[in-house]
Amino acid sequence: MKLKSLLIILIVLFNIGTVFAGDEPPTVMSNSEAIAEVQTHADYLWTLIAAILVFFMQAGFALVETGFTRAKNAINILMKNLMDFSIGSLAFWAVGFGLMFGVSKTGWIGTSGFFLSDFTPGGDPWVLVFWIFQCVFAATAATIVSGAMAERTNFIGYLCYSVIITAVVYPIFGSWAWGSLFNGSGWLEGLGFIDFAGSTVVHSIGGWAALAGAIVLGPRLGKYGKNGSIRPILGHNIPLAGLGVFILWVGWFGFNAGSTTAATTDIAMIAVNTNLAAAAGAVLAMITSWIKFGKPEVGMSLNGALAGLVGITAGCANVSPTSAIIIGAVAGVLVVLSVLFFEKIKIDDPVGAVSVHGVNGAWGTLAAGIFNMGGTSGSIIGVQLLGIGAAFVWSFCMSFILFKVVDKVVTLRVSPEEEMEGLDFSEHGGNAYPDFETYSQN
Amino acid sequence: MKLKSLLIILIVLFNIGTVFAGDEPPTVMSNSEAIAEVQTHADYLWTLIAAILVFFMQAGFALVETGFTRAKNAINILMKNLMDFSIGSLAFWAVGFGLMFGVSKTGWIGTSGFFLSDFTPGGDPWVLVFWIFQCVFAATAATIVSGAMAERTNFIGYLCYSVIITAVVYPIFGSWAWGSLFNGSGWLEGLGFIDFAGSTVVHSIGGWAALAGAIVLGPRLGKYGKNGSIRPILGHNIPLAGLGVFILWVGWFGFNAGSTTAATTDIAMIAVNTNLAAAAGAVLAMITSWIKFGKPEVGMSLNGALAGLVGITAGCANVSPTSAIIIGAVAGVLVVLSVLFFEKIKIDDPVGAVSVHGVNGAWGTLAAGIFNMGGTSGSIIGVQLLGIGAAFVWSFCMSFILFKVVDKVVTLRVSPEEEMEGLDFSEHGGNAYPDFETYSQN
Amino acid sequence: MKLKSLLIILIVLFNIGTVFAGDEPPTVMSNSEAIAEVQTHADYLWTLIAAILVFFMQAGFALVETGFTRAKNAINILMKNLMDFSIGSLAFWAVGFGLMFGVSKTGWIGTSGFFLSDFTPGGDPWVLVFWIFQCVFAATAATIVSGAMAERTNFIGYLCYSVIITAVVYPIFGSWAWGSLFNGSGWLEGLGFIDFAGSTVVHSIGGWAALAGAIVLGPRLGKYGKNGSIRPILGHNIPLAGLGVFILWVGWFGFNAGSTTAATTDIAMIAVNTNLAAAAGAVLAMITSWIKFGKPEVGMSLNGALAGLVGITAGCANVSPTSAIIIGAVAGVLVVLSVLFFEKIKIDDPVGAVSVHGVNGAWGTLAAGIFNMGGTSGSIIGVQLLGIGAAFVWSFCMSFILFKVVDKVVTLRVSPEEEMEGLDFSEHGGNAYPDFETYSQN
Amino acid sequence: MKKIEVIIKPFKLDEVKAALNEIGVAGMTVSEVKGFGRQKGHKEIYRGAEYEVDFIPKIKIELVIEASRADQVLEVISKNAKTGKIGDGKIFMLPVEDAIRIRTGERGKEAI
Amino acid sequence: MKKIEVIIKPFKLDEVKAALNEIGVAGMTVSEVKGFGRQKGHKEIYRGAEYEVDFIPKIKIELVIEASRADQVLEVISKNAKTGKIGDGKIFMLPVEDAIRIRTGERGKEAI
Amino acid sequence: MKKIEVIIKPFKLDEVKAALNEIGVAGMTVSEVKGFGRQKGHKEIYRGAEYEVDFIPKIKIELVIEASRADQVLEVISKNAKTGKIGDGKIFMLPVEDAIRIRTGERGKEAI
Ligand SMILES: Nc1ncnc2c1ncn2[C@@H]1O[C@H](COP(=O)(O)OP(=O)(O)O)[C@@H](O)[C@H]1O
Ligand SMILES: Nc1ncnc2c1ncn2[C@@H]1O[C@H](COP(=O)(O)OP(=O)(O)O)[C@@H](O)[C@H]1O
Ligand SMILES: Nc1ncnc2c1ncn2[C@@H]1O[C@H](COP(=O)(O)OP(=O)(O)O)[C@@H](O)[C@H]1O
Repeated sequence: MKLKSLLIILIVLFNIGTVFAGDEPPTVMSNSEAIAEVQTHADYLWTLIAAILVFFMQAGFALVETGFTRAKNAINILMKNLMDFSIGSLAFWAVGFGLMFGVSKTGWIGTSGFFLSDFTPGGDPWVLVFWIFQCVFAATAATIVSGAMAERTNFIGYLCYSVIITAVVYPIFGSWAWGSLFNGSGWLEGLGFIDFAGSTVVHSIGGWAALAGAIVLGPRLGKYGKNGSIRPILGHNIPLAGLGVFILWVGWFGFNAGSTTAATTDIAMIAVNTNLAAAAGAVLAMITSWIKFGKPEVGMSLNGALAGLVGITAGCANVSPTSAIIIGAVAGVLVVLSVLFFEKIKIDDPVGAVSVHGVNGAWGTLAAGIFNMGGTSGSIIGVQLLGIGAAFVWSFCMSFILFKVVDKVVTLRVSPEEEMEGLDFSEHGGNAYPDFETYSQN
Repeated sequence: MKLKSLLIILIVLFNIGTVFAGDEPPTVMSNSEAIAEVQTHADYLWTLIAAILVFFMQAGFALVETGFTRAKNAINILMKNLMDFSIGSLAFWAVGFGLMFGVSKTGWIGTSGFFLSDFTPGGDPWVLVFWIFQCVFAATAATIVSGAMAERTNFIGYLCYSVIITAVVYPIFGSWAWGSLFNGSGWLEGLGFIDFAGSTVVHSIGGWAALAGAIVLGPRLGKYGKNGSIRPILGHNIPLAGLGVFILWVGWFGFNAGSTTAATTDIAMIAVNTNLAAAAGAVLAMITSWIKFGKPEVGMSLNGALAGLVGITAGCANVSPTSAIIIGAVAGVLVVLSVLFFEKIKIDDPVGAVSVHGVNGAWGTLAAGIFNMGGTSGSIIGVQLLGIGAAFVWSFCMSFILFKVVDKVVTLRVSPEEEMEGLDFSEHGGNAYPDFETYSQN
Repeated sequence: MKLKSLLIILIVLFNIGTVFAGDEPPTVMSNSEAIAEVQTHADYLWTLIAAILVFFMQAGFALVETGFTRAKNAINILMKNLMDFSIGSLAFWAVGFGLMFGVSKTGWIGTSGFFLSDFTPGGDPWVLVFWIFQCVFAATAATIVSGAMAERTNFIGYLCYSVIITAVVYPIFGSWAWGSLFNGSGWLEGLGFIDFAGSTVVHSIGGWAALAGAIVLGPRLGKYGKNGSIRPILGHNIPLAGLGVFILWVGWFGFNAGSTTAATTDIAMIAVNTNLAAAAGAVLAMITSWIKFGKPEVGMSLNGALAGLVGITAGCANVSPTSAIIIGAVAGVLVVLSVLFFEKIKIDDPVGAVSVHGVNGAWGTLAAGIFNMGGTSGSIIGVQLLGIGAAFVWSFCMSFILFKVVDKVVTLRVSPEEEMEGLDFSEHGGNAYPDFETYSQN
Repeated sequence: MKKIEVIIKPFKLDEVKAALNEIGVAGMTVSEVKGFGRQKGHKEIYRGAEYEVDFIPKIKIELVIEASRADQVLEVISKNAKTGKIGDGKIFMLPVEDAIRIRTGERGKEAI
Repeated sequence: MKKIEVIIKPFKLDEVKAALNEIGVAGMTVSEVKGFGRQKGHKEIYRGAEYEVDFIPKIKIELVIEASRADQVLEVISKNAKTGKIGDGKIFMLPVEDAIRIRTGERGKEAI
Repeated sequence: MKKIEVIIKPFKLDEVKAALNEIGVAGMTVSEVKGFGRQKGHKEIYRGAEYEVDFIPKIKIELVIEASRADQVLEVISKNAKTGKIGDGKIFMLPVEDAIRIRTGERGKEAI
């Protein structure tokens, strides 16, 4: 009897062999393993696809920055965007990833996994797909800075800084908040800090570094009149800037929904929140500009969409769609006021990077606490504020010092003659639009 | 004996526990559930990725419309494209989705699910990923209109219309044809109407609204000479228009193949059909323009690709690849003849939106019946024609009335002076290309 | 007893029925099949998504080529890129796919599967998703050629050639190296030739055809002074070229990681290698240009990224990330030297297609042998060299003959007057930038 | 011979050109210029800063004619370039001492 | 009446314009030109080939004034366009025989 | 002093410039213009409507020289700008009353 019933089971189980030709017949256990494997494949897929989308944001940043600055600096902007990603990738491979996700005894810094040493040929490649997703994030933080420092920064000075932010400044803060996503464990995440996709970790870190850069550099020639009046320096190609914003919006779906690094149903709400916040940000920024200037201004509207995206980044996975609209709407208003504020206090940020990424990164992080679907509390808000403050202090101070050092060593700003002629010629010997008749503002 | 055999089964089944450490050991049943779950994850992935691709089409539309119009209206086009998506997203969230996919007792209109109320935190997020896919579709219908109304429409008038098409006009028709994809049930789908991805539901609806808009507005100043002669108004940036078409083609893979809203093997044929129809459309439009004008014209060739894409949208899942080539080829010829026809009868459609989306949407819907792989019949064709007609009547009439009302309330067209100066300045106080020497045609 | 134990099994197994409502209850066997099915769905997803990414590269090529040439030829470049893809898709559908992947008795040419005849409605659609992935690859090989032949080629002559490369030249070589991916079996793959994603099969084939085209055409008017001095002809829109490179980089993730045509964990290392090689290529090309010209030149830096990408294409799945960096770095140096070399020997390749795709395709194929993670050997290197040589001989000779024939039949080069006026006008009766004041270099 | 330099509103070019052609003046050279004068520019906004675009786009027509035709030409231009609104532009007449048609080497009246 | 043609460095335009306005000269016509002269261009690189961009972007101002104001205008322009470095540019004065304001038909001094 | 205004075909600029440099004339000002004349434009197509582009892109060279050099300069330009085909362009000579080099304040012949 025993034998017979066993036989039956075996027949039932072994008969399935056709699917895996030549392999062992499947069992409940092998099936279960196979299911996990397929899920793993889906996780890899989604993480890689999201990383590709985030990589695409590099093109978006390049276009927004190019479009919002003058024709005579277009090549320079492009080179900065190409190189902060390229050198940054290598820096993050060699150093950054280890500092951010390596084993961290203190919670303050990672100490292993440099040069992708966590991967051995033939071993588990998860570290690789995780690395590429994190690498494009690191590059995002770096590239934010280039916008605020546009049109006057020495190329080699920029490269120096760019390596350091990707290799050190961003990863160390990252290890505090996100280290445990891999081998690390950060003090800030230990406190329950909520920053799902990086309003603070990526955007504020980039934004405050941008602020330091803009301050150390000073405003572009001609930005302020003799009497201190603000003189606009117009972006030279608004359609490119607009395309850049659409591309960033596309990429942000990967940025936020990809931060699951897993193919789960959570991506649905994250994507909806991302979209609604961006939409609300664009609309409210347009309305704000309409009220303030009498006409719906395109630069502000575009920045409003980005502000909404930055704002929802922290809380995209833990706030409701309705809250996402509110968060985006506030971001849209905030970005306009913030741009005007920085203009007024004579900090010249050609593309509004500080307002979009710094200020709205902070707002988004706070909002993730306030609108938490699971309820909020003083302590949640407190930890969010602590994270926001830590990011400001760390990024602004480190960057400020670094820019000062770079300035001493290789000089940070080009000469006035070079600035007047344009960085395309002075830094790269090139001309972005040789077939077009172009003017030079200022 | 009984006990022993049970034991054996249990041993076999329980032994698999290693995969889900700490969890219950897998069973055939839990495996089956897990499989369904992984498939669900894949469905979410694909639906979201497709939605992202369709979102990217917004950039494509913005570029095509910008490229095919004059430099002095580039900011305006961009703002219209940014805002019809942004405001449209909010309108579709609040109202449109409910009208389209809510419970529909009569088959004529949905009545539930406003403000995404079908989603409760912690509940099944399917509605969310479905919503975002449908939201980018709604925005596509809306954005089609902006091209036909380019270069002369009052911005605020456009915004008003744009909200209404996304909130009301598109969703109500959508509920007739697609309501049952969620909670609704439409009268048209009940009859067996075939429109897999929206040749009619999205493109014709948008195209006929565009026709109404172009008629109510009248042609641009200078479009027709005193003697009624047609005077070309040249698009100012053909490379941007070309990029736009490539982006639209990219996005259309999401549009058509994503309309499965499931990760199935069906996506293969849909994608192949989409690509072949677009290719055939481009080639045939080029040849047609070559024959008619003596040279292969770029504007027509680009529109030909789009016409092929619109044409295959309805039948992409139920016609063979060979049929797809035929459908695309006819669309390529049709779009050239249609553009010339509308020019001749003095309906000024700067980008050819009516011909691409309206006319070829109708053709594609008819073709989906004619080339149906399962065979065709008089009744299939009849229902297709009914759907085509219903879309024309509904969209054209509703839009015509709406444009007239908007015209009364906020005026629909800018003044001749504003039109001459360009909408970038008059509506937005801006200049898209301040570093370039630009002319103003007309 | 027997009955009872059977009953128990049945109860255990049948109880799971809830998942597939109304279906048979799951069994271990049905589960196993279901798992394979979900994996298949994931494979389709990834293959299609990768194909979409590769399709997007068409936009990248169009932009790079447009940006690196003169304003007066922008429409022409666009038309060539649109049409080599469109006509190419149809040619690959009718002929190319069969020659490449059809049954091949000799290992030299495929002989079945023309007109997608491997697909029958209702049958297994794998051939379709495989086809679309291969179709966008074929188009890539074709489109490479247009860059090297830019600004002086007769449009109809280009179209003729373009059809033949996609229908015959590329597929036949492809059948030697990749035929066994479907129904074929090539002699070269039989020897163990490593070219995972096509450094040789796609890029060198395209690059050497480009070389033949540039030689047959001769340099552009004004490219060389009377005394033989090299005169630069500047690309007219560097931001567009830069955007093109970013888009190509995006698409290349699909190109390389998608060549698994399966959702596996292998995609992780492939993507990391792709990214690191591109980054290293850009950085080293920049440094090389800096050393050689005194300034970091943008054209070379952009080409460096592409060279890195071409270089890693063959070995992306069988070299380590560290090797990928080395491969990319060498490619970055190589591309600069190669561009200068071809300029010097008076082969005028406006965008550097020969250096990027031909030379670095060869380098990448060699490197895939040298840096093979599983170890290398004289015979591995030998086979790689054989493949490299075969590609050169086949593609260069075939293309050279073809261009000569086309030249005889429809003429390959426009008249000097047409070249001076620009191909946009002479070939297409158009003007890419009518609202801008443009100059005409030369 | 006289050189006539005309500054007009851009959208008047076609009309002026047609009218000149009618009286047999077919040769002229045209360029885009920026005009400053009584007609004021307009305010634009860029990211919150308002600024005055103080120039007005204008078209400059240069044509050299026989002295004897000057009056007729001036009249035709005046009439056809006029809208009556501020900013219509100016006509200036300068003396020309010699003219050459490069193609033929003809000089003086023959050259124009 | 005299026509004054001025070639200056682009960034001097605002200053010169303001100074002219101050002395009551508000009408002028401005265009972008390329200058060749003592001031040398610079070398650029494109894909490894170095080339000389030998022209320098300059601004041309044209204004017609009453003969009596010529000296003052010349002086004001000279002063405000000057940097003292090579390439500052030139002023040329040409005779003008007639002027018409298109809007009103006024001629001569009244027209400018 | 004389002002020489030359309208030529764009691709002739390099040749003319080089020839002028050879005879010691290095200063000149160049701009892009649109020419109308005997040489006819061409037809283009845009979405099915054919239209005439009736202007031809031309280059205008302006240079002021001492009166004594006029003949030589005219000859050199004529020779080097000539293709013999229609549309080669024109040379006009106008009187100049004064010239100033802004940098130094030099006047007259010294200034050019
Ligand atoms: N004195 C001048 N010299 C040269 N050009 C002038 C002069 N005055 C006016 N212009 C040109 O004529 C255009 C029209 O002059 P404006 O004073 O605005 O109006 P109106 O012609 O009606 O008097 C100006 O934009 C400018 O280009
Ligand atoms: N003979 C000339 N005729 C016309 N324009 C001239 C002449 N010489 C110089 N220019 C213009 O004046 C500009 C400045 O002249 P340049 O010789 O470089 O310096 P400077 O004015 O200091 O002598 C030139 O770029 C050119 O536009
Ligand atoms: N009367 C004129 N006044 C000013 N410019 C003229 C005049 N006639 C011709 N031109 C300019 O000279 C160019 C060449 O003239 P065109 O009549 O075409 O040929 P050609 O010089 O061979 O007679 C024209 O394009 C125009 O720019």
